[in-house]
Amino acid sequence: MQLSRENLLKAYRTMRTIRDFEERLHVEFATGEIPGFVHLYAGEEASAAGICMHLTERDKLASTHRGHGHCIAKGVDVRAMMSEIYGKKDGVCGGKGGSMHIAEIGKGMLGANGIVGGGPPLICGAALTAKTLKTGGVAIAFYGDGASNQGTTLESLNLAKIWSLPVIFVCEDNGYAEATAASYAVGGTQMKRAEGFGIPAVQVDGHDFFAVYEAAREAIERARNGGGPSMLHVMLDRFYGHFEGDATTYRGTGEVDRIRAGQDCLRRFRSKVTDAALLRHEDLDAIDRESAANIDAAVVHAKAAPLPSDADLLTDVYVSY
Amino acid sequence: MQLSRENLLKAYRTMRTIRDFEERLHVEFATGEIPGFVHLYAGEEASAAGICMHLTERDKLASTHRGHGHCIAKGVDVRAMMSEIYGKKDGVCGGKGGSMHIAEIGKGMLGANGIVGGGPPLICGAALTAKTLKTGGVAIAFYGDGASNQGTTLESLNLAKIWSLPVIFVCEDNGYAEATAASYAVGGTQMKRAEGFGIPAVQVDGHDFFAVYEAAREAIERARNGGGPSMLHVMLDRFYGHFEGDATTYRGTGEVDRIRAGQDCLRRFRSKVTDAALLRHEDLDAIDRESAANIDAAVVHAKAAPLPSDADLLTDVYVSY
Amino acid sequence: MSKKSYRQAINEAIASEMRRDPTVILMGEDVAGGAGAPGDQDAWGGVLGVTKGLVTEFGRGRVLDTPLSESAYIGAAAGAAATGLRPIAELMFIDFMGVCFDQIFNQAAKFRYMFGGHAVTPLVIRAMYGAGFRAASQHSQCLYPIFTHIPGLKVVIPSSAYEVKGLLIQAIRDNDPVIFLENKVMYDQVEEVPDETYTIPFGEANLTREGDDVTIVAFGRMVQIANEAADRLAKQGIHCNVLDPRTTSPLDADTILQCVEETGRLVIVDEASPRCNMATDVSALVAQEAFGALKAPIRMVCPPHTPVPFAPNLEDLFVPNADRVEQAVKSVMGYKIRENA
Amino acid sequence: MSKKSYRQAINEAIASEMRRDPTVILMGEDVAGGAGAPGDQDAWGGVLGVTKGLVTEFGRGRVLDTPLSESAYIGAAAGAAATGLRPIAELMFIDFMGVCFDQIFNQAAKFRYMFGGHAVTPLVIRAMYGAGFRAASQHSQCLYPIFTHIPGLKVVIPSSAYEVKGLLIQAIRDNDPVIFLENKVMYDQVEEVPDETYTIPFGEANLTREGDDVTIVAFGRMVQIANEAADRLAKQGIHCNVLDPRTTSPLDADTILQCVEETGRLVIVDEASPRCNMATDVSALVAQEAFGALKAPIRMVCPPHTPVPFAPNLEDLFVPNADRVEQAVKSVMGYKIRENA
Ligand SMILES: Cc1ncc(C[n+]2csc(CCOP(=O)(O)OP(=O)(O)O)c2C)c(N)n1
Ligand SMILES: Cc1ncc(C[n+]2csc(CCOP(=O)(O)OP(=O)(O)O)c2C)c(N)n1
Ligand SMILES: [Mg+2]
Ligand SMILES: [Mg+2]
Repeated sequence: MQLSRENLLKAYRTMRTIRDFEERLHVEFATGEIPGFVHLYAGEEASAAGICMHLTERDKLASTHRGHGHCIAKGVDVRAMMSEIYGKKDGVCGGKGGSMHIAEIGKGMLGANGIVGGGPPLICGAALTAKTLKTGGVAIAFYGDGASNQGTTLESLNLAKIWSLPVIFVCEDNGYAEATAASYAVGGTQMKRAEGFGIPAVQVDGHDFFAVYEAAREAIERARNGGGPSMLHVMLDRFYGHFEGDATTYRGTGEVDRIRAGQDCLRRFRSKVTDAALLRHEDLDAIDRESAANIDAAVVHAKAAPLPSDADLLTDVYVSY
Repeated sequence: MQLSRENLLKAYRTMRTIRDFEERLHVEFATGEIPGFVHLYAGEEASAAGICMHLTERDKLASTHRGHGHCIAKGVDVRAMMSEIYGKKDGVCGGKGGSMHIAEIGKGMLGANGIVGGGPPLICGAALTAKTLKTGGVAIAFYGDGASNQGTTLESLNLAKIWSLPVIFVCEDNGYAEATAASYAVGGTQMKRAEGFGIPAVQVDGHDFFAVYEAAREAIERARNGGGPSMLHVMLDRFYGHFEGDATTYRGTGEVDRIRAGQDCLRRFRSKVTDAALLRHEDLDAIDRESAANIDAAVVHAKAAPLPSDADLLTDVYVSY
Repeated sequence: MSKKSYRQAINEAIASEMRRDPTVILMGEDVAGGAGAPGDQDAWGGVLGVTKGLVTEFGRGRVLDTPLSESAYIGAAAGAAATGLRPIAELMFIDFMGVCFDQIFNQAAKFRYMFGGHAVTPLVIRAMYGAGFRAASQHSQCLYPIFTHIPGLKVVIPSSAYEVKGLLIQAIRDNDPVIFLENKVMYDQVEEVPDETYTIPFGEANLTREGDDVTIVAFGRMVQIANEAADRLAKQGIHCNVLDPRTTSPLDADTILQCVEETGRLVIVDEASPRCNMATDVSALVAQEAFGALKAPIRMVCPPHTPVPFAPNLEDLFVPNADRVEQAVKSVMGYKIRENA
Repeated sequence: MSKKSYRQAINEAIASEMRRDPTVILMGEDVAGGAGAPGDQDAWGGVLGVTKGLVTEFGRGRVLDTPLSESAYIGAAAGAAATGLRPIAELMFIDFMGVCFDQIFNQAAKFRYMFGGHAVTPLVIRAMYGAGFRAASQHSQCLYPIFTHIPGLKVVIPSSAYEVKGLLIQAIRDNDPVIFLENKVMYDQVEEVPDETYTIPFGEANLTREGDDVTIVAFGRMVQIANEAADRLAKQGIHCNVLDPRTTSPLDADTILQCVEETGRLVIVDEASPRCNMATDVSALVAQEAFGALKAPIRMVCPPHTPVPFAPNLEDLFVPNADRVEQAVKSVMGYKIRENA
């Protein structure tokens, strides 16, 4: 645990912001005011935070349909995200993308993705750019246990290996693809799959920020030093349904309660850092208040923000046509 | 080596027929009379023969662009194949398919395939039919080292595993995908990839009919008994170019000569069975003569056979429309 | 006969065919409610609940949850179809075709021709299509022009709950690969749907409104838009034929041409992207085969050449609506033929 | 200026752009001649030798052999394009798009729109298209109507060696994803091609023959067929405009409409499958926008709605030829307008 006080605060702030963002969306979605599909990342914050702590803007990230956490951890502005989710003109994508397509290329956030398995090929390309132009950057592909069965993902493992690309494949395994259990749908194991392509892999407890942070450090260092791709198999849980509106009756009785009680990455972070006297409860409480206010302001803003104008329908299809 | 004399003769006849078929095509293609792309299987005969010896018509097979050997081993008529390759009306597909699309569904030969990796998903379906209708059949997917990197193939490994389908994945590894070496393009190993999906696998010398035969027996038995999929990683070599017309300058100096001299599956079969006094040279010579005559007749026939009629252009698109 | 939703009508069609024919099987992501999960079995029925209850009735042997591997399972459905089963494979959103298109267009669609007529591939691929669900660029496309373009495929776009039941039963009994597209905005629409089994043949257009002035050809949900426009126009004294071709492949060219011969004016309403779509397909058919009957330009009402936007106001602007159809009809009614033509 | 083959013209275009701009890279199966093989390096240059020599000049860092994983490498090309490179990815046969279409149409094509205009994706996907090579159903398709249907893609179909060089350089410099389709039958065709670098803008049709009677719009290799027919017809006193749109997206609608305004008659020659193809697209454009000028039905010369057959005689029957174009032109010339129209 070699994080500075500043970095510990940053890590907590990131996770707390994600949590608040998602819990608030859960509430707001129920009012019917948010259009479209929304997939919440709550419960999985330690993965996004633990990995993205190591990144700067030269590093690239490809996300999934469950992308809010990755966006926030990669530095996308929360207000611009909220506006986007409400379909507003000042959203980070001008309201044209929505929750499933939040991106901010300038920040190295290459996009949430509505296609499961869509990200890994793209991130191989980002890594190829880094390698070709010698930027020193690495590229992270987040994908789920479900996405680990998609051919695009599997091909990418091989491509990254044989081209020795600076990619870190992060399999966020929350045990479900929609309602289907990973125990049913995933033959073999993620670790052995990585081995199948000659890629080093570690399994890590995704409820533990520090475990993720450490494993990521090693994989990212390897990639930056020309050691090629790695896989992190991150075991974690989602607190909410697959998407908002999912009654989650396929989950076990009390499953989510048990997870929330025992495996909440925020609580575990808090007790770890306060037990070790690295931070005080007050430090964290202050962040809690700050985050709550932030999210609140983002929602107020997003609701009031203007929609795109009619003319926006036709712009941004091509650079020139 | 528990093969009856009859089966030994059959095995040799199959391999010899494939070899003669391919060597003759090599010659005929050079005359310019054969249209389209032709990919020769010469050198790899022990794989098709060793596996298909275990099959009957209830068993299904999906092949590749390099499909002649699989077709012959699965019992497709050589004359109908030759006519097909010449684009003639009495070809097994009426002249509409050609070398890359030879199929005979009634014999369980579900088709050569112009799309690399096209076969494995299809064969999962054939296996599902066998399982659902309890036919007792198994399903074989042949694919190359190149195809082992195609997402369709990798997904199929997983699907077959989690549905416990009676599939045998046969990776025919001749070291090249077109001009690109497997040593460059395949990350990890085929064996470990199988393990990655929880599938048992064995590597086998594809120049040795008996090795293939034995490994296939075990895998097919497992599948027939409800034990699910297996992989055979068959190491072998092609004698000719990727397709006819390929100058094969990417291959090492003397590479093919060395293979032909030391690794010819037909010669190895011959010496094994004659050394062990299971068959006499005369037995095999008789088959050689019979095969040569057969192929000769097939070519003579194909050249003289009529083309499809103009009306055939428009038939067979739909069952009804 | 009773009131049923589009969703129920689909569910009923599948259930009745699965009862009738033991070789009919169903596969897709979560169609069996989420295999391996510790909670309720049959919890889902596909992402929008369409197949709920089927695994309970038919069991996991015939209703199969798949991994997230569209190439493998759509291909498996094709392979199963070619070897004796009649699979219904759910692709969820038709937008996902991009990860498995090869198995559809190079494999299933071409088996019969490539293999000289010796293959029969009774495969149904069901998927949701269309905009209006706030589902953004990757979950809102139509894409039926792409499937229509491919010889060997049949393409069905049912326009109501009654239609969807009869067409789906037909699709399951059909011996060719069928792309069956359900409009996701319509699942909760309710109308009278017979309880018993019935089929609606492919390639026979349905005349949903009759009139002498203008022929409107519309596809899927656009039939409803067209009917709305036609009803409004009728009150203004302009009377339209509204034709629902039901299937884009085969297309009922005869009925379309016959209607245009009668009205001399044609408007086509297509929710698909405007280039090389069904509007262009029907227009070109008519401009070649019934040119002499035409009294006015053929007008197409389509979305713009853009991805589907997320923002609700932009999406509403994107999808053709009754106003635009009404305007198009009026514009062809107002057209004056040039002297020298 | 010197005589060059279509193949050489492509090679030159790539080489000159790679020299000019270090961010241009090339990837595809065997484009670098077969990596890892023990024999000659640079042995192949793609399956038909088009990129031979490039790895020798530019090295394996910029000319990359790929594994047989089209989704991964086409997607990687898109991702590289969005992050600062200008990749040219070779898909070999356009028929293989089915294993990687998602990365093209849902990813690369939509980045810019979905991301609110903040993405730039300068990606070129090169592939062979077309029939006549005896390559059968899975290696002979055109498929450009499918790409044309997708907003966000540009689609180029060069009709000669001169055209291919200028259009490919333009494509490499373009900042949007471009599908660049090379007719495999044309690689050995030779004509005068300048040694220096030049570009041909997208969306500007080329008038290859001039005449007052009929406008023929043709695509790719069909431009040659159309010219052949036009030359024959000229000798018979029928004079045709032949238009090569060069790009199907963007399409030069203005020039097409202008030509039809002049001639009043239109024949379209499209080698793609006949449903929802470019012939229907252009026909519908004209029937909507230049109806008043039309003196005759718009005739389309296309293959039948079947996969591409293998047998040479069937394939020759399948592909449109000059005879069929000639007949179509004559039929529109012979058309008499009905009294009551
Ligand atoms: C290609 C494709 N197939 C199916 C879907 C529908 N879908 C969206 S999310 C999802 C489950 C993804 O599971 P996983 O990868 O484990 O991610 P999680 O939702 O658990 O974060 C599915 C099936 C899709 N968006 N894209
Ligand atoms: C999807 C797809 N990509 C590329 C090709 C072109 N192609 C045909 S065969 C081949 C190499 C196949 O290599 P391998 O699987 O090892 O089989 P082998 O030819 O060695 O028998 C390639 C790249 C194709 N037919 N389909
Ligand atoms: Mg998951
Ligand atoms: Mg090989």
